[in-house]
Amino acid sequence: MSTIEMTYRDAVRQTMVEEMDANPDVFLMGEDIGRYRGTFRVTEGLYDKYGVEKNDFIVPGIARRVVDTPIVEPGIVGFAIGAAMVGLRPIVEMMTMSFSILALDQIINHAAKIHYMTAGQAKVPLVVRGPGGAANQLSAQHSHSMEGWYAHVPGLKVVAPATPACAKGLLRTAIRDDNPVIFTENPGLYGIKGDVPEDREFSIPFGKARIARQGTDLSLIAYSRMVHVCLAAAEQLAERGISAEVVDVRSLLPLDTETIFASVAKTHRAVVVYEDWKNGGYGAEIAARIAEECFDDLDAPVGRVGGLNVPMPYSRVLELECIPNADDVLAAVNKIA
Amino acid sequence: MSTIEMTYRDAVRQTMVEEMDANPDVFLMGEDIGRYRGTFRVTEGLYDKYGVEKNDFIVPGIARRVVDTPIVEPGIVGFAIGAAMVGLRPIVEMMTMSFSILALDQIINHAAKIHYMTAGQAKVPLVVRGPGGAANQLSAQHSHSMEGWYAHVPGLKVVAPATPACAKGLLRTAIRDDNPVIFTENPGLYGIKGDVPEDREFSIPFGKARIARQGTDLSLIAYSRMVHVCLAAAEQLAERGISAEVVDVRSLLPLDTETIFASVAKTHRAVVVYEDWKNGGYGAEIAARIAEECFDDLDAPVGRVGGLNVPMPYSRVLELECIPNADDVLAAVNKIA
Amino acid sequence: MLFIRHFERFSERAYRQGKAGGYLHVYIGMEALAVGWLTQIRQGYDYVITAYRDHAHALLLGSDPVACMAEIMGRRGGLSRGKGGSMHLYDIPKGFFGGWGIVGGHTPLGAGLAFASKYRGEDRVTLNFLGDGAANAGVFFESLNMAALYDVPCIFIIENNEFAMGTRLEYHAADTELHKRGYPFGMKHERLDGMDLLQVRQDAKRIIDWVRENQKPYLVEIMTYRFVGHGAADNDQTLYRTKDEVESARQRDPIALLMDYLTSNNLMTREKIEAIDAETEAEAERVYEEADASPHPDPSEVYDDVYSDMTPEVGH
Amino acid sequence: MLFIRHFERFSERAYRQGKAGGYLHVYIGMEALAVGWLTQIRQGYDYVITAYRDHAHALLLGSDPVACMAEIMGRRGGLSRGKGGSMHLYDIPKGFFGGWGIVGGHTPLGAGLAFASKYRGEDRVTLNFLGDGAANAGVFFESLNMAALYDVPCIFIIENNEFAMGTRLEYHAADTELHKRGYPFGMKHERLDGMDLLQVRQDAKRIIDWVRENQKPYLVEIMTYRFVGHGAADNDQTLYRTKDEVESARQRDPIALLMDYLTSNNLMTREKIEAIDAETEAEAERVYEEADASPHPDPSEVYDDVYSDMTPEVGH
Ligand SMILES: Cc1ncc(C[n+]2csc(CCOP(=O)(O)OP(=O)(O)O)c2C)c(N)n1
Ligand SMILES: Cc1ncc(C[n+]2csc(CCOP(=O)(O)OP(=O)(O)O)c2C)c(N)n1
Ligand SMILES: [Mg+2]
Ligand SMILES: [Mg+2]
Repeated sequence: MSTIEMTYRDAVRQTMVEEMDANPDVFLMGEDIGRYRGTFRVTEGLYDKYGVEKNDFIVPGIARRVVDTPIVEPGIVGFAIGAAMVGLRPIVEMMTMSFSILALDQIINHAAKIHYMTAGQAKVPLVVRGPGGAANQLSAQHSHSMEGWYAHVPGLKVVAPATPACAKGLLRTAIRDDNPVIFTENPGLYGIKGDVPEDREFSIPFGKARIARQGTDLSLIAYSRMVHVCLAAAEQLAERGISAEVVDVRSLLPLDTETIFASVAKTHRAVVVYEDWKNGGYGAEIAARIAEECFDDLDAPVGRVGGLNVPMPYSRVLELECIPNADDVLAAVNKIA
Repeated sequence: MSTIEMTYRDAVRQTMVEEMDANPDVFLMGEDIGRYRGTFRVTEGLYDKYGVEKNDFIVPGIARRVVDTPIVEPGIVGFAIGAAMVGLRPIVEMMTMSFSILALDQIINHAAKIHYMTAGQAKVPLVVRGPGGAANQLSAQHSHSMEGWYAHVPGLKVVAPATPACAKGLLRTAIRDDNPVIFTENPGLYGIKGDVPEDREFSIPFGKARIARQGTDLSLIAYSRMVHVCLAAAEQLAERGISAEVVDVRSLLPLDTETIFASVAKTHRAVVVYEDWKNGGYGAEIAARIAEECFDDLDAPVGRVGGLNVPMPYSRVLELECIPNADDVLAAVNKIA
Repeated sequence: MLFIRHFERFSERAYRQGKAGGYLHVYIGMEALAVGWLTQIRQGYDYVITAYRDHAHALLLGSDPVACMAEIMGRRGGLSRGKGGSMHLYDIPKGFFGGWGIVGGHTPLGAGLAFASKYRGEDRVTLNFLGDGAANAGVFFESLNMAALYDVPCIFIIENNEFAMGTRLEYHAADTELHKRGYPFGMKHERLDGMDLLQVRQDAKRIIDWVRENQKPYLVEIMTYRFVGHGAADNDQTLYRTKDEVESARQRDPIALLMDYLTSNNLMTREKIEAIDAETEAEAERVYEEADASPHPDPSEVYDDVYSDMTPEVGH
Repeated sequence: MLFIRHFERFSERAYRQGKAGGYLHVYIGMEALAVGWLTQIRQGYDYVITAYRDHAHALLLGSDPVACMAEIMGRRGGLSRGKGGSMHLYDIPKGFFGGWGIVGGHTPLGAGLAFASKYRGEDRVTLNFLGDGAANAGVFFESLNMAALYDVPCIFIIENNEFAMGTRLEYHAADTELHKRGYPFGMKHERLDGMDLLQVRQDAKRIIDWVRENQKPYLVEIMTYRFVGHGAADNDQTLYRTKDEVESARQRDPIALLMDYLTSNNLMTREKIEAIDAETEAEAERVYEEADASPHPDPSEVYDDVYSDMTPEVGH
């Protein structure tokens, strides 16, 4: 498969372009995604490409396939759900996933349940995507990791890719999926580069974890940006002669327990790493499953590394305290080593 | 301590009356809690007692200390937060905790973070209370267990009492607490009776679990209505000669890991039982902690029993499938026995 | 209209007899509203969405009454095979999009439906029903703004039955003229009567035609009244209204009004009407019995339809 | 006014120099609005709440400028000891309740503050500031309804600077006259100019007096303009407006208007004004330096103030 190097941001954008080109039902909604090209510049160029020429009915300047919205997350998502119920395929950008808290009722009570409540009469091919997690001093109200909450909700699918290729492959799957998908990006990932397959059909199925690094002595299990933190920790462990396997979960719901358990069966030790508040984050679910299902394989308790259990402080010094880093992973490894 | 028998509903109501009598800053807000006396009749009589005579400014019929509201959960909670920031002590009734999903932004981004963001300048003595969990065919949108989500959020305290006495003792603590407290009741508990101390100062501190039944062979760990399910299962186990200890967690945040771990250290086996969707529920956190901290004590993996991972169906037959019952607990016990 | 009334009586019976559970809300007293509007649209083409007080809407759009009643009873023969229940009726092929339990929560969905038809260049109209209580919900205002901003052909229809559960209109809305909520968005808005079927039909036709033609949203508030409790579980209406008040509202019972019109204009004899009444009642009873004969779902069905393409993890 | 302008220039400098991070939004161009209103209330008694564009409000209520700037820099000497940041300034003893980052999210809090003062029989007034973009948020409408329903003395002040980040007013609001949003709730509402300080003060006085007297809510929309980017990170304004547009708005720079008034009425000489300007700039610089001398918080402080009475579980 021929590949090309690009950023995570470009991978997300390119996938949207390809899918919009392939299917007229795909359209975008969000705050400042059009003329302003998105706060993280993910939608750059799309307004011009899909907006103006088709601007045949929307009020001046509101383009049809790239819809700039008011700042009304519940309204936006509800609107998109309605459109999805009759077969359009909206992609809603959350300026940050933190703001999706406002739309939780729409996502959980509406999007996630429609297929069930209608006993299959209606589908909701909706993607809600945007950056989740902390960035750089965004403070308490803008730094949420939401994926754990979504992964708790039956009816949703939830992915959190860590690399440009995964972003591309999983986003294509998300857009083509007939169920509501939460697609979590991360502010710290947009700029990273990686090789991405050029094939316009390249996609990655949900529910398949990825071994980001092979190892034999212990398993570091993570998703999204924390995969890179684990890889950095694994480097340092390698220097100490410890061979860490890094499992990139990438799809939280459905969760690929098979790959996770196989890794633990091989290494006999596991640390689950996530950026979300440690207490009650989705890492607890992963850890609980490993502890239950791999009971006989484990030589030590399943370790966990999560964000500090505090609202995100503004000060960079304090913020850095909160977000797990490679040292935190090493400390957790030491505890179970 | 002299006690009196009363229902869970009456215990909740009586506590509110006592605290309203004791402190003029305590007031109630909610949908249909005044004239209509609450959908579950928890606020019966309060409108007459605290409403009319003080009705000196609110528009006709909107009583001052028992405030009937429009159906605007975000607005209600935000309004209460504002009042709490200057020292009033609002108790917000959610008609059902399911509806608190709409107010999550207010609860999580505002109530829970104010003390931190102001570095202690402001306190938010707010109680949000109401029935959580499934009742009788309330369907997919009205049957949520929300406590796991709240227990994930630093800045909140979260309790889920299982008995009238616990309801009383914990609600008093909640009302007197200077931090936002989520107080989860359960539709199936309102009618149960129990002895409740008469003392108007009787209270139960947060963060203390309760041994609901002593046992030696395994620990069943639960909160809210599932405590009773565990007690029923324990009865059946006793008939088989198995002595199950039932730990009523009652306070999820703060969590009394000491009592939980001590029980497991004694019994060497544990099953965590919760009504919420199994995947990603707060039971995963409890199980993960036990598995980590009691690694050497455990003779078997930590079992978990949770609600089925599906939106709540309407049909009673299907609904009963979803909600954990004593048989489900027994099945989980069998797996680890 | 008569059939709806009888159907609703049997829905209530289902609840009383323990064949239905949860929350069940009937449309008794409000029939002219849904009848007037839903007979004026292009059925099966236009889109309709409403809240949990949804039986009449489904029936009027042509859903099989037995499937409706079976759903209310949670049976396999129900519109959603027992998964939705009274509050969550859907018949998507007929253009009926539910049936929603979160007050106000469905209103942006309705705007989105209208957006979709416009996106595709179709000339459908969407009827987006909501209650007076729902008209306070934030998301409703967000929906109005979006609908007006994108000029989507959505008619917001506030069924103002003067109560949100046990809370009177004047205790939940600072200004009780709810149609005014269209004003800040430059949306056409009016308050109309909802009891006189002929008038309702006329209004409906005028507004539906206008919206189809102009492809713009519209807000109407229609005055009606709930003759019965909020839901089947609402057993003490004296908490929020007097018998007299209900009695006086009943003077404008939409069914009685229509009958008066028919008889006084010699369009139908009282005997004929009574015969129809008896017939529809018998029909409703037959529906009830037939629905009741539908089996309960099999426990194994609990995992079906969580996703279109996969099964969630099984077990407790 | 001049001090605010200079302070904001230094806030931007803090950001550019990496001494501030995250989102930082300055008040340049809008000064007359906050100055006009906040000089008319009973400071320290009345309540004030706003969104994240909050520096001016804090300064005007008498917060120590060094503590404001230190907070913007995330230092221990900040109003919230570095935990809040630019968007989350609070000075509760001075009646300043923040400083909020969720667009529209604080508006019900403001209504609740007003409720509390009324509950206690005090005659405080609450000023509840929000942006034009926030005026679409559902919870804002919910707040309006509740404020009007309970007649609380809350003045909702829409700072209409014509943009919500990169989205123009007419692209986010179906009707751009945002004051109309008071109408459906029977609330007094008007649109006012926000550039001419003397006019703003007059309007403010009139409305504050009325609200204090009548103990009822009020909605005002005040027309102003953001001379700079949305936030310090907004580096391409050409995406949503032309230079000409900004230039023409600058013709009504509130500071220039005031200076013109002062000089043309011989109330102050241009020299005097320039001297004051230089003085306030020097003062702002001093504030900047002093704030910058404040230490960063100690990592151990991260657990402080999560609760008033306990520490959350420690560690990763
Ligand atoms: C968000 C939310 N809050 C509360 C409820 C509980 N509830 C169900 S119906 C209802 C009253 C709604 O009244 P209205 O909108 O006037 O509709 P009506 O029942 O009169 O048709 C309430 C409070 C709910 N379903 N959803
Ligand atoms: C709920 C929510 N959605 C999105 C954002 C991101 N955001 C921050 S400010 C802003 C624009 C708000 O504009 P306006 O209300 O007019 O205030 P102004 O910045 O002009 O003062 C947006 C979209 C947010 N903070 N909160
Ligand atoms: Mg109503
Ligand atoms: Mg603005």
